[in-house]
Amino acid sequence: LEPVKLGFIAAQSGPLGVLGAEQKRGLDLALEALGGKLGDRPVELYTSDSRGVPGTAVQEVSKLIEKEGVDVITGGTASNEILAMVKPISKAGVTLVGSNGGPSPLAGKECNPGYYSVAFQNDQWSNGMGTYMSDHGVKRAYFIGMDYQAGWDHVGGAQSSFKGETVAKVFTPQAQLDFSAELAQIRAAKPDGVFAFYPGGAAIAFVKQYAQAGLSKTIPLYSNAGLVDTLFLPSFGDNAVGVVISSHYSADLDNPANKKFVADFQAKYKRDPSSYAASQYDAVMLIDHALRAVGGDKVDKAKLRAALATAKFDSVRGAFKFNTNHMPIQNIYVQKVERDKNGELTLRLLGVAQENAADRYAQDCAMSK
Amino acid sequence: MTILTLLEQLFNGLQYGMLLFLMAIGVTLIFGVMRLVNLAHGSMFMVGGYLASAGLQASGSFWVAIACALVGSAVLGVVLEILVIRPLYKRGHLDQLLATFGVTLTLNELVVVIWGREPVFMPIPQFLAGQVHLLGVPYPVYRLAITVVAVVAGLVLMWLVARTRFGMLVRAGADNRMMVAGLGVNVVALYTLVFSLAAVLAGLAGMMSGPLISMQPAVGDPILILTLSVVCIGGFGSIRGALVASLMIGLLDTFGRIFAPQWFGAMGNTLANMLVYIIMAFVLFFKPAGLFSIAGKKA
Amino acid sequence: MTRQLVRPLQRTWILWALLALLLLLPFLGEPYYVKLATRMVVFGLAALSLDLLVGYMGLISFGHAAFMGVGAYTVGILASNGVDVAWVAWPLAMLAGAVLALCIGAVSLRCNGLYFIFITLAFSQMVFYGAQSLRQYGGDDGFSLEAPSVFFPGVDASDHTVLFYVATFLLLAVLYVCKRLVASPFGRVAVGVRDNEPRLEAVGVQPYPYKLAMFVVSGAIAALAGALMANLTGFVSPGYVSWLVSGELLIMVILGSFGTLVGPILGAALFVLFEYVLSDWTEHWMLVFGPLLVLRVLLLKDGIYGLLLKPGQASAASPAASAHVAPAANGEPS
Amino acid sequence: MSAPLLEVQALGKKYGALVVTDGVSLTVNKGELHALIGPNGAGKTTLISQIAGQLMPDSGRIFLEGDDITSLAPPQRTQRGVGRSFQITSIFSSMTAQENVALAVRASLGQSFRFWKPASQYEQAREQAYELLALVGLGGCGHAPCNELAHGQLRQLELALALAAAPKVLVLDEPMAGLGPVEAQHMVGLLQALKKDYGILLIEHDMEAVFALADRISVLVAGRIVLSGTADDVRNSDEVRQAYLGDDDA
Amino acid sequence: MREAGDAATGREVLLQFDKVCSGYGLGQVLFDVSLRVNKGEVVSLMGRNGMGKTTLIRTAMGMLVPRDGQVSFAERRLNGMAMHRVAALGLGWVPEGRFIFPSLSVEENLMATASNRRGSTQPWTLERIYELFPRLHERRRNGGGQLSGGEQQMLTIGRALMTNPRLLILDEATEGLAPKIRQEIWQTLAAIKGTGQSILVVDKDVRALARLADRHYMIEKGCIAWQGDSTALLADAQLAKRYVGI
Ligand SMILES: Nc1ncnc2c1ncn2[C@@H]1O[C@H](COP(=O)(O)OP(=O)(O)OP(=O)(O)O)[C@@H](O)[C@H]1O
Ligand SMILES: Nc1ncnc2c1ncn2[C@@H]1O[C@H](COP(=O)(O)OP(=O)(O)OP(=O)(O)O)[C@@H](O)[C@H]1O
Ligand SMILES: [Mg+2]
Ligand SMILES: [Mg+2]
Repeated sequence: LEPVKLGFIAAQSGPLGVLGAEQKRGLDLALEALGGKLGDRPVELYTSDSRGVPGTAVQEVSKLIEKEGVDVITGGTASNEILAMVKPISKAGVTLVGSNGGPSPLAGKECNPGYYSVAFQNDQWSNGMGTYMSDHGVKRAYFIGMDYQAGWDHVGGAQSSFKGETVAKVFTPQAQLDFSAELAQIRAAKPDGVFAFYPGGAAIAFVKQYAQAGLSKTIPLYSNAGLVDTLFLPSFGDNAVGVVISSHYSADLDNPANKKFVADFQAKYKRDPSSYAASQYDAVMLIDHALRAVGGDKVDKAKLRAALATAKFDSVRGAFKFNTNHMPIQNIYVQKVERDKNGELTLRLLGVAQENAADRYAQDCAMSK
Repeated sequence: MTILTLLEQLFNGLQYGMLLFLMAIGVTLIFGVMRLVNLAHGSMFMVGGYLASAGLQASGSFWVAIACALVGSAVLGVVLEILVIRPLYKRGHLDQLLATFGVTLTLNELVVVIWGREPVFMPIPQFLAGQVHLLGVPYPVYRLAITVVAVVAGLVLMWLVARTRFGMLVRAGADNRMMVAGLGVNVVALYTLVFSLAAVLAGLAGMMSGPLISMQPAVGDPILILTLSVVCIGGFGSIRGALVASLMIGLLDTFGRIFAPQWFGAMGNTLANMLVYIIMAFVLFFKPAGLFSIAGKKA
Repeated sequence: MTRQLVRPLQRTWILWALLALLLLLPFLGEPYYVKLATRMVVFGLAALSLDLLVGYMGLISFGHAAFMGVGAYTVGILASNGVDVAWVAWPLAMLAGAVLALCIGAVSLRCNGLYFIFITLAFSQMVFYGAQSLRQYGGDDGFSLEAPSVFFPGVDASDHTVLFYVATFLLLAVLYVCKRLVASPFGRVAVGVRDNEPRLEAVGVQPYPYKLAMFVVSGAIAALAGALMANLTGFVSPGYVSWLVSGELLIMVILGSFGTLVGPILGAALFVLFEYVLSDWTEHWMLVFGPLLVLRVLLLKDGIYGLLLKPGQASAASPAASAHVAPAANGEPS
Repeated sequence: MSAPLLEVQALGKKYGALVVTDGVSLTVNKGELHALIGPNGAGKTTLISQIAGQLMPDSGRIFLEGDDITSLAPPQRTQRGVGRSFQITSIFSSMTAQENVALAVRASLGQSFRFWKPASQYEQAREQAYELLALVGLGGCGHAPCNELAHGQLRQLELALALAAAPKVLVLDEPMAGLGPVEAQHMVGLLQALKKDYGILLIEHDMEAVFALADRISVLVAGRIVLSGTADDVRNSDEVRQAYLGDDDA
Repeated sequence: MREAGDAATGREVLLQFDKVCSGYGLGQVLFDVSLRVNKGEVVSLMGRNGMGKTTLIRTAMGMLVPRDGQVSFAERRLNGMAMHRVAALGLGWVPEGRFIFPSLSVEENLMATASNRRGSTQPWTLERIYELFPRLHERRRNGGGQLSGGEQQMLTIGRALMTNPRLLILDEATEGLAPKIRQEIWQTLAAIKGTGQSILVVDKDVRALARLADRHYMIEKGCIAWQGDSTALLADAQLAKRYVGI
């Protein structure tokens, strides 16, 4: 059997480098678990740094495809770089198996046969959370987020599935790291719950200041894995305790694939895996199964692309399948930040917010018809 | 909005302004004395925060953390001044911008190499945790502490510059460097000291901000841009200008963030994002050399 | 003093040889390198436009990415609305760049020195946030170019060889125009602004219209580079307008030697190359690039292209070197 | 009689508490050289900066051929006919001497805002530039970059730049400063020749030159004109001796 | 090696120029200049505009590095020494063009660089300076930039004295001053001389210099053209005319 050339592209440097590094951990762990083979073929791995910048991502993709001649590409960190990468990848007959994010254009009008999101569609987390909040006694909710595309998506997503009263929906400037003014507004508004979405450093700043302002004691904070994630837990300290989030993955999930994954990850990195590592791990497993299904001596890129849609693999998330728009249909889980018996911060699984959640964009996708 | 909330927002705006002032004062001091634009000031902020966090991790004591941050920033300031900054005094602003930009890139990456990309944690010290009631408004003690530190730092610096021999020399050096040397004072060392002092101020701001925000690589960059805007509005080289502009931005930004979206909807959000820059363009349109330009000196 | 490495004649030959090599690149059959070269050419065009301001007028713009961005957005938005003919879209992009430059310039040019640097930064940040607020165009995420720019039916910018030759042709054409421009009476006045503005006023020239005109020309060229960039990456996003890009453009100009037109183009090529080689080598490439930048400023006063010039030429061309060398220059109050 | 070429009326200027120009009035007629002398810091340079527009006076008016030019910007004053030279040489340092002058000539011919034809191909400007260079004594060094010119030559270039704008009145700030005896002699001759076509306001510390050239001399002390008269008036005034020439006969 | 004391007078040598060449950029201004100032002595340097007087002072202060020859101060070689170290050795400089610090008040101007490095028993203090220049006392709270030219000149002299120099160097201290103020300055200098202060003074006022200084140097085109004492100077009327040009 000829080796398979696997391209991995993710932000290795720049502000999003943290996420890319975690994706890389998932990738490494999956390849190790598979004994360095994909679909029984030896693997030639080509790694690229997208820096989380669309222009660079396109440039690097071109290198992977035209210079290295990869058969399939996995990874993708920022939504905007994925948006930029999909067209050139697809045009070259190659397929992107995305392991983070699923931008709504690519789920709807611009959906593309050359792109699969193994992770989630961007709205899924928040839709789940909105539902959960309504179901758990939040009547008046305050929505707040960063003023940028993902902020609009997540806050909008949560609000659209939330059935109670929206006290306010606030977007704050991007460069802002001090939220005292907004927190004062929240205190004055006295909502039952706050849904917040912030990425990266702003998330930590927001959660910390929320706790420091004494709000965490009176008004529960809801969000999704974009705000608080295993990966960043240590950076929050006690401030994050009590925050409730939704995600497509939890390290507490009780299924064999996940047990093995978590155990391996624990052994290697001494902590729970994050959803970024899990998604990438799944992405590699998916490619492995699809390659196996395709067979043949040489890797047939077109057949591989088709096989990805139906390949059955044991996802660490349990039940998993692709929607017609190549976005996942999966459970959205609710978790809470707590101190475990050892005094370590952990995300405890509370339950399922939404079962077999699909996204609302599939109907706009030409592949669905 | 109730009076109490309004009052709380006023405190917030003042506190934000004072934190900006802590940063701005260093930039404006360096410019006023050495005619140097320093894009590495944001990195000093970052390094201060990281050093404090590292000190805390290593020792568990906040006092060690503070010492680490301040001494570390001072040393870094001295090293940078000697290696990079010194040859830049006689160069144009463009060279200064680029070289200090290079320093920023280097320091940002160095932080990644040493501490990794994950944000580092820094808690509020126990004795500054909790809330106090200020005129009936519940207010985090730590934020109050920041304001106090910034006010004290500002007063100390003003006293230093206005009342001490060191300050006289610094001002004299800004007037005429050669003449100060001609009267027997080691201007080279004086400049190193001033640069290092500015680094300490930035490090102090970084250290104080650590428990509020998260320290991560390049965290100083947006703060630098904001600081430069403040200094520009106030007038490069003017400490008074830095103070006025900091408070102005602190208050306008705080209230702008709240009211602009209420008044203008989504458009208001965009305005809030741009607010500082709009203020800057507005001020510079009417006063092309800032609010308090130092007379007779070209920036 | 920089030592003379090559004689002017040799230098000309070196440049022609480089150009010939560049033009032969697509025949190597390595599409990836063609794209890389196109990137160099596009940034070269942007750096060239910035050199008109920095090198010839002494106006340090820290917001030049705004014009590239507006060019890219114009092409992207037009494509989304069904206008994909390059003959229409690109001139419109340049027009948009020119209009934006006119607005920004009209206000910014009231300021001098540092204030000019930072007010241009402020305006580019406004453009940045403006771009991010365009929800129908993906906000912060940006959006894919619906269709590549079409030159003739069947010939469009999605063919990278075509785009490469088009970009190179445009670069050479603009370089020629700029050469004429800086040698024209207008260009001489520009140098006058850079050298000595009070004197210029005293010989009866009002500098403001000249500065504004140059700002507009420069903005239009940068917008053209943006239009090319949109086609090269097939994507448009506010990232194009980031202050970091403005900084990078300045680095390119300085790296190559400002006030020489050709230098910044070389600087852009080198920058792209550095970025490619270094980031391929280590994820911590900034740790190498940062110090390189510092060293360039401290050691290589006349830039890369300056190395190729004879000492006298280089210093006559660069404003930094023409500053007075009086020993008391740093001391006497002025 | 027609209005004087240049007339300054009760000009006043303060820097903070320091009065630099204190109610100065003077006139310059066509064909006349009016010299302005006075100790360092008396406010001579400040005065002509106000005449040429680089500084705005706090009070008073300035007229050129009877038109009020007080509020005009420097370029407009130059276009109206005020040509000035600077005490501290002020030229375009990265250009050659010829390019310096040609730039100024093109400006006066209204040929500056042109974008395509190379500047060097503007024949009229080129010719005039060469003539002016020859006139001030720089005939041979038109193509030398300015940083290769000697101080004295730069002073001559400074004058050429002032003349290039085709002025009616020349305002010259110490054109002789830094010139060697031969060049100074040449400059005196040149000003003598120029005098009849222009009105000249000359600031100079070189008394020999002033006495040789001036039709009228005004003495400025601490921002005030203390005396205005002929060379002999000045020579014989005790006040001027005291304030400026010194009471020393040694 | 030179002998420590001056052979003729037996006095300690302070400033010594030994065949010094110096200048700016490519141009040379001083040619083989030799000059000496002894302790307790007042020496004048005269010459027309542009002859190199200021250049000589700048070379002494370390602002310019001699291209050839040797500059020394009290046995210490100064060539190439940083300016602040030269000044700290005890050269008190009153530069041409005054250069007070405009953003400092009068008192701060005096205080900022004040020092008493050699632990003089009768150091110059603010009180003594104000005694010398009562005008400065009146204006001690004013900004340096608000002073009149004459006051600025007093301030620069006071400022230099406050460093308690072993040698006071005055470059055109009376330039551009009203005659009355000049008179005052000369009287002051005489008073300072009375305290035993060594002075090197550059000026064009021959009569005043002849009264004040012990020895004189005439400089022409960068060379020392004449030297001698006051009697010799006054004896030859042509001398001043020729070298100072009055
Ligand atoms: N921008 C300014 N701010 C404050 N004072 C100033 C300024 N410019 C000039 N002065 C002061 O105004 C006075 C007059 O200066 P000016 O240059 O006009 O003198 P001048 O007569 O030309 O002297 P010189 O013969 O030395 O050239 C001086 O005392 C000077 O210090
Ligand atoms: N900064 C400088 N750069 C180049 N040349 C200079 C500089 N300063 C002075 N010169 C030149 O050096 C020569 C000597 O000047 P210097 O100032 O020493 O003269 P001076 O005797 O002090 O004259 P004055 O009586 O006018 O003060 C002059 O020809 C002058 O042009
Ligand atoms: Mg003058
Ligand atoms: Mg002198």
